[in-house]
Amino acid sequence: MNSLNEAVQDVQAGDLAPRVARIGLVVGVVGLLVGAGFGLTGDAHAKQHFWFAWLVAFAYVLTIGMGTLFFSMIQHLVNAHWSVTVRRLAEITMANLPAICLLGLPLLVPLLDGHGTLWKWAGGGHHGEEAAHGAEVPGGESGAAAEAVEPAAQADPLGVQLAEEEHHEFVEHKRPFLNSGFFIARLIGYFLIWALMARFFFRGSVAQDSASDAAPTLRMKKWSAPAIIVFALTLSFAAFDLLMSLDETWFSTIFGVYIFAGSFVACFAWLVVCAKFLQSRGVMKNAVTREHYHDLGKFMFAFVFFWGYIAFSQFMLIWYANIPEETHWYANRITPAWINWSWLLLIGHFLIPFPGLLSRHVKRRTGVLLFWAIYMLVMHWVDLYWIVMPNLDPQHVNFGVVDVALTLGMVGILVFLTARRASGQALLPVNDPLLPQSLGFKNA
Amino acid sequence: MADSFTVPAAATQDERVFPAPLVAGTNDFASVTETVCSIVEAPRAPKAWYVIFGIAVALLGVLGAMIVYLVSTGVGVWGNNQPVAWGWPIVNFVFWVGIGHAGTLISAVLFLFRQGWRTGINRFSEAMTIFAVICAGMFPAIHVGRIWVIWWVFPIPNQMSMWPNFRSPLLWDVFAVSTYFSVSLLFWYMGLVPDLATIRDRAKTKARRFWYGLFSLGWTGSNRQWHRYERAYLILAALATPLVLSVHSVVSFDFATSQLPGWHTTIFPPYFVAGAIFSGFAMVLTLAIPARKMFGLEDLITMRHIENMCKIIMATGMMVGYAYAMEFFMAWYSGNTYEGFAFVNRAFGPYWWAYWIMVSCNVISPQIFWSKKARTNLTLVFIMSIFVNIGMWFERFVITVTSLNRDFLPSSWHYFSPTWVDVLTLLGSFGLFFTLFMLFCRWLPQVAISEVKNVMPQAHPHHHPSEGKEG
Amino acid sequence: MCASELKALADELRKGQDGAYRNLLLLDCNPAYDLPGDLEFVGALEGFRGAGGTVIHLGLYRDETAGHADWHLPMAHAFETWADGTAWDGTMTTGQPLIDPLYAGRSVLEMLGWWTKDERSAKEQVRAGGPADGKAWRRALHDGLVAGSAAAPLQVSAKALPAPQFGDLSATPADGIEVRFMPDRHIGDGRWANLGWLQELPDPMTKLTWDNAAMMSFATAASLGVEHGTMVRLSKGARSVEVPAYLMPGHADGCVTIALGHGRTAAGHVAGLDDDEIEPVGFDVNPLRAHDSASLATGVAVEPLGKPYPLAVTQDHFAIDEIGTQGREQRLPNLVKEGSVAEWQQEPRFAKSAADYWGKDSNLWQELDPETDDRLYKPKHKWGMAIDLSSCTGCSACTIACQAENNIPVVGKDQVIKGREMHWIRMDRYFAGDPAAPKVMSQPVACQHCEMAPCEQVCPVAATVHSSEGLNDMVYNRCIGTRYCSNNCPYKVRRFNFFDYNEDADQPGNEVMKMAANPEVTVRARGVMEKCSFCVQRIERARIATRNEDRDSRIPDGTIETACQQSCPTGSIVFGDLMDEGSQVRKAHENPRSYAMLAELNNKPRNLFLARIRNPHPAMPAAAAEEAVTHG
Amino acid sequence: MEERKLHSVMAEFTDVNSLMAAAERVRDAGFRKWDCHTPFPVHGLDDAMGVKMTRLPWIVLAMGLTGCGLGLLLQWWTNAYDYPYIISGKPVWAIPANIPITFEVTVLFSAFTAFFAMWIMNDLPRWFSPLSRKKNFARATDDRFFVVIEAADPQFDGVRTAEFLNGLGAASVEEVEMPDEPTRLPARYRHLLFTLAMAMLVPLAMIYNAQHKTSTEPRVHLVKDMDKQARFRPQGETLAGLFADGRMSRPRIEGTVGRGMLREDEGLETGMEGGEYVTAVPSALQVDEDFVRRGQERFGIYCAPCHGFTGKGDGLVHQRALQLAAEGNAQWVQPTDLSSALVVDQADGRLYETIRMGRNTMPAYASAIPVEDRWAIVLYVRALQRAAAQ
Repeated sequence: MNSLNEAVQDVQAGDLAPRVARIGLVVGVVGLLVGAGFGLTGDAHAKQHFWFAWLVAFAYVLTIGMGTLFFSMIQHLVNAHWSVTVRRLAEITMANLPAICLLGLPLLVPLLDGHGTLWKWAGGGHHGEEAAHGAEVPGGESGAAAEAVEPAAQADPLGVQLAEEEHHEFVEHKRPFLNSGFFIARLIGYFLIWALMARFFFRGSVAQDSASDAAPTLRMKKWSAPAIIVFALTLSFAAFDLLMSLDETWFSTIFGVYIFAGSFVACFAWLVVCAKFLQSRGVMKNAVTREHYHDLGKFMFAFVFFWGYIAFSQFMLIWYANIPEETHWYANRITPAWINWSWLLLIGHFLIPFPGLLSRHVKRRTGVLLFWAIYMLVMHWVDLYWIVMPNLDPQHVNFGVVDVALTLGMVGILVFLTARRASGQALLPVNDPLLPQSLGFKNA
Repeated sequence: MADSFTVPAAATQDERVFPAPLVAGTNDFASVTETVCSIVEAPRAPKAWYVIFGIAVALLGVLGAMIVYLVSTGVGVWGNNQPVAWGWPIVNFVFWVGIGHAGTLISAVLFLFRQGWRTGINRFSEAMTIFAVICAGMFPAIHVGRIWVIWWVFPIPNQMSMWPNFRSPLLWDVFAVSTYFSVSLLFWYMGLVPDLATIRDRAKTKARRFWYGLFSLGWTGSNRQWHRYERAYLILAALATPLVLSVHSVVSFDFATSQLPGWHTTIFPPYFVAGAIFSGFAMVLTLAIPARKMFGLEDLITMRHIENMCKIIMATGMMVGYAYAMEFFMAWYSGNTYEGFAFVNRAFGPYWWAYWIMVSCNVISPQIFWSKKARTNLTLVFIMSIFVNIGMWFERFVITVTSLNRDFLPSSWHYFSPTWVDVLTLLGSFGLFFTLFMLFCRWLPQVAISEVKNVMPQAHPHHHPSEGKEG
Repeated sequence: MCASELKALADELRKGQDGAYRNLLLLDCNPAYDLPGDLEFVGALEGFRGAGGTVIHLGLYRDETAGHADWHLPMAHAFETWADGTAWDGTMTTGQPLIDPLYAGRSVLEMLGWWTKDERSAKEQVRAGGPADGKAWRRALHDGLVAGSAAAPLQVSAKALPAPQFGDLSATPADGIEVRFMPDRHIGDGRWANLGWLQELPDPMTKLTWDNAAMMSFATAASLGVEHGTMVRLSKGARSVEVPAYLMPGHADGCVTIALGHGRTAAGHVAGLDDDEIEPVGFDVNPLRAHDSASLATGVAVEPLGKPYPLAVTQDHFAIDEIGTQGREQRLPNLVKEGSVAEWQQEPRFAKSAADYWGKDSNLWQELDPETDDRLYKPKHKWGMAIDLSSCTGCSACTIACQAENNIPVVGKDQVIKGREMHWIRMDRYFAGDPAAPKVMSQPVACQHCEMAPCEQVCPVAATVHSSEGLNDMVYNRCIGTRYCSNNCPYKVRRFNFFDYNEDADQPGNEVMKMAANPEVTVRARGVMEKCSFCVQRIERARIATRNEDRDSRIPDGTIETACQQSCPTGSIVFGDLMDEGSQVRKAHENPRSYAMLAELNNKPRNLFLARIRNPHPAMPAAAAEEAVTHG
Repeated sequence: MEERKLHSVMAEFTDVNSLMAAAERVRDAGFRKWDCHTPFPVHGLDDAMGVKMTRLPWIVLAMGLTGCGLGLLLQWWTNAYDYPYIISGKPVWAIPANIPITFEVTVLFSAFTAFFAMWIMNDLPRWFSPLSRKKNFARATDDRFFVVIEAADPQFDGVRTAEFLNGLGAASVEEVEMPDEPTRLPARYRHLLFTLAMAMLVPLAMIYNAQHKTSTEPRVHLVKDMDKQARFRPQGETLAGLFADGRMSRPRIEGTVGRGMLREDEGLETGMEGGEYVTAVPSALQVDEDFVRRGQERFGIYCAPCHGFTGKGDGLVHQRALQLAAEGNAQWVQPTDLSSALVVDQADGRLYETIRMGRNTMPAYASAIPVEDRWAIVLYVRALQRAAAQ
């Protein structure tokens, strides 16, 4: 058991944690303030952009959190031992989900301002008349409707009118689901559920540290299965609500899986970054070995592929059937303005990392792996930006300070929360029954 | 709080977190070899074998007769019509090809995930895969109107001096299924070689020496060869995993690329893959439970194997259920008249019974596996596995027929009902499947001997008590 | 002959020897089958023969009457003979043979000449009736009539009669059910019963093929306890017939309508022939008729027998359940677009949907444009079609014309029941609203020749590809029969040869059947898909003719008429070149009423419909209901 | 018996641990040509033996990329380059639709490479191994572990090596003699395989050959499909008995007049009025320059080949005929010189009739040239005559 004893020597962040927390907090606050300063002081367009950017940033930290939550649950479910050494890092991250969710609450402002600033369907509230011609809002419903029509045809007022009527019909059809009240209720529902799950698995894992038998682990294993079912449903519907309904006429059954794939990639990248950072600061030196990085790398690779698979399935099927009610979503993303961003996503999120992570040498060279981890974290953000922003304006990419500032801000907050939680906390489930194998395990 | 921790050893010793050993009973290498090889070497197979084999061959005959009748008369002998241009043949195709996925999944994916318990059942399921894919491949072939020119789908010069249309999902299918078949075959055979060598080395008769010798390629277990062998095996596994995904995804594209409500939905690819794994594992159970009894393999295919499979069935069943739910929700959410109708019609239209058979077999019945009691009750598991097979057949029926029978224009709506030829052909395909499978059971090692040895504690130098457990 | 004369004749015949007649000539008629049952004409004939009389029958078929004649003489078909006639105004009309008699038949004219010792051939007799001058005669033959040969009108005077008084028409007759006999819409009184084309042509309203049925309203059926598709016995006095019931939306209560002409026992191999044990098609209801009211039988007792009977209908194959009905009602307004005059006046483009304005922007690829893509030669034409629902009456002439032009096989009742009829253009008939007084819509649907046809891309062997002129070509001998295209066709206009439907023609002695096939069109083999080709053979014929004249000129508008267009009595179908600004079809496509069916799928059909405008006479009771439905 | 040449020395071990230990020692002793034989891959043995990581993955990667490229190339070449056709308005090179097959081909190539390259690098299949001469070596595939040092190894020394192995705690050590039969496949099998391979090439060769030669034989019909159709063809023959003349196209009935077949203007149609040739182009036709040009064009198409563009009767056919005649194998009468007095004196109707019915060796052109064009030609002939007269 000497490997074990060595391993548990340096599993505490010590005074590192507060330092990081402090930096995180500063970055967070500054980021959010700068974002707000640039966003909220501007004109209507700037304000609207601010909220879209906020959504991107929020979705970014949220998906990382959700990824880590899923990670820790699945490890319990399949009784995996390789991952024990890094599981605590995931747990510490996911434990912040309640706080992360709070970052989502400001989104109620654009939801309830009655102009459909962020979610167009919320514009004009329940009396659909406004909704039909709520054109005063940039990119309001009618604007969106008009996009469905070819410019040439827009010359014909009847074309636009019919498009608007049809669009209005769709929105009215969805009112029972897409209305502010129910929407808020759902959001709160998701947030509570996630908070509870995170809390349960975090508490359980910590409890194990000082337990005299494996009871806590077994309890978590028992509950992981049902928890994952709830997770799948909530994540999917959260994805529909927060992101898909930005384009209220578009729908895709695979969308939830798509978001999941992205967040799981981000999760592995995040874990690599954390572990690497801690080790560089002399923490968990003996716990996380090359073998563990190799596995994290493998999973990152696997899910980069999975993401590609899901993304391709969604695109190809819509491309092939070519039904406008679906294609317009992609049409908005291959406009002259956005086409490059789409290429960036395809190449950056799949074509480059796929061969990049293919070789085992890469995965076993932790320095290189760290690069890919950071790279994938960036690409995950690109992905979310690509999902959200074209709904604001298909014809222009207004990438700017606000986007960066808000995202940095939220990440800063996430780091702050994580680091604070890490302090005075074992970064390794020191008493996990499977820890010995985990430490001793080798890749074939 | 202290900077270092002392570990109360109790938790790490808590046996409850460690699953049962993969090889039950008191077995050593020799006894494992004996258990598996004795089946092949036995002068006579168990009685049950002859009975099943007899029935299977009879059904195979029926299949032959049906095909002759079909080809000589025309596709009209089936129930297919306007608008249901694809009837049972395609349903059967998807059904079989789905079953054909567990094999490679168990071999490859579980291998990549280092699931040691795969070793007990992978040979089984790989064999099953190959035979299922043979059955599957047969259906698209015989279902075309002019079977004698079906070779036009291959990109080889033909009398039309034209090339096939690579934009067609059916053509993707041709490539996907044939690739899948060949790769699975290689994978299977590669795993067989060391075991064939074992049989060769135990062989008493000259003929056996010759034939098993021939196919074991002169394998002597040299470690320098093992080294490359394992690398190649890993690579094949790594290739086969995305292949499994792709194959059934491509099958799903056959449907999902069209504009037909109930076919065109983006979740089809992962949904089909989950369904395939689901049905595949069910079929493995259907085969493994009687087989382990018939051939006394209880020590190698343990309750732990069975339990794990039950769990996977439950998990994939849930994924399938998730897909059903998403489809239904989106059908409403989309606000598309036709889409919405397609699903309401599935559940409450003329084919409501098919739909509810599907749901109850695929989503509801596996829920029973939450209880360990159920998972360890062989009879129950066996029955459940059959339910799942039925359910998955009906899933394909629901997708294919109920979507087609009421599509866009009400004027062309028509009820589809199969003919006796449809039914006998399906039965016949089971005949083909079981004939091959029975032959496999009799003449080839049903369990991967060398791989099982590999996961036995004895196989690990200075082995730690908890080594050789799954991870 | 009027009813009383027929009666007299029958009675006379029964007298036999003592009667006035020795020989009976039955020329081109089939009284043994189609006379009202109460005359018992067969009995009369047999009586006459028994008493030493001789019956001679001249007819195209050895039909029921021939069976009771001493002599049956093969008659030449009208297309095989010289003939003349007199139009309603006395104008002389001429008929010429297209071909020598296939079966050495003789025309009525020839026979009468022969019996009257007239040595002249039919041709000479006809010629004799015509103008002496050669030129004038040729002109007469060419025009089919002798101009100016009309009789001079007479001066007559008439005195006005008091207007007839009708009771309450809606009241249902007290004494039992009223049965209305009508000639079948396709095989008439049965004389065309042996033509498979007509037997398989769906009735415009019932969509029934290969049968006749007792049509009645839902209310009447309910009151009688009759189920759709089950046998009923209609009996009046001693005479009774058994027929399947067909519940017909909008049928008047208290009465039953049955088509005549079915249930032939000696019609031929298609419609029934006892001698060769070929079951009769449909049911003979003549026994129920009475000579003095041949088209109406009152006080008929209707008795449900409950025995189910398979009716081969091409639509609503199986009872449409609640969900189905809702689904249909929900989507009908998008498929068959209709508007009232008011709507039309208010917005002539009322039929348009947002989808009609979608353009290339909604595609995710650079649309392949034959006119600019240099990999494919640039077309001179863009073929298109338009169908005006306002003028379409649903008569189904297009269907049969297409069948004749394009060698479309007849598949038979059992195949129709399976839903395998082969018609390339079908007449969709929908009932909307209250089944008691529904609104009827009919819509001819052929291949829409979508520019982005969902059927093409899925064919693994490229057996259906797009011509650069916009035809959705079906390459028969490339097709391997995966039927994938049919699945993906939203209009379900593709037809599959489930069997070899032409094998009969290869049977020894059947070679003459091959004469029915259009030499310019492939006769499809078993296992291949087929569908409307916009009569590509006619396009090519026109192209060749034009090219012969001048290689570079375009085919002028109107040169090409598709078979359906040619046969449409109301001219609702126009076909032509959309690239030609002046063309009919171009005008039709630009008509504000034009719309594409299922445009929301972005398939870009080349075949547009012109929305129907309903304008019922305000005095008609239907009018109110119409409005209700249209705005409902 | 005389001492056989040694192939190797073989040591048997009963469990993994002792094998590992032994392997490490042998490795450290610096042997090269030696190996362990185990019933299953023993983890860690590679390091113990000092086996280097195989290059197999790189080979597979290379072939995979090849497959990827070929897959894409195949689809591009067939659908977008060699034989493009319009399908649903989709681009002829529809890349999203090509991904699945590209992927499959990639996997196919990689998998086959991984499989076959592995056997080749292991230099298997092997017909026979000297070790298998040893009875208990059979347990190498069952439950025993063997260390084999080959005689070919430079450090090998029969006895000492055997002792060395004994020293490693082997259960038993045996010497393996060099076999008297070769380890490769016996000749008879090799020949058999070769013949089979050749035989398999034959049908391919035949197909290839058939593709590149033309044949007068009709295609072999396994299934008739649409090569034979149930319809009459314009020039076809009926089976015996249906029609006396056996022609599928039926002749028009004497005396009937079809639509558009009314020929009222006798002169225009036949060139004769009441038995007399008409002497001028019928008044029904409007004679203008276009009309004459039309005549010139049609003359060039139908008449010039024999009569020549000037009507002198010296067309290409005539010249060719003279060549043949010179070779003495043709009878030939020169076509009439249209500007000869004979023709000049003929009435227009007569010329017209000649075109319509033919005369002497000249065939009838009625079927080829419509009425109007015939008159146009007549007019042009007159023009030629006038030109010739000047």
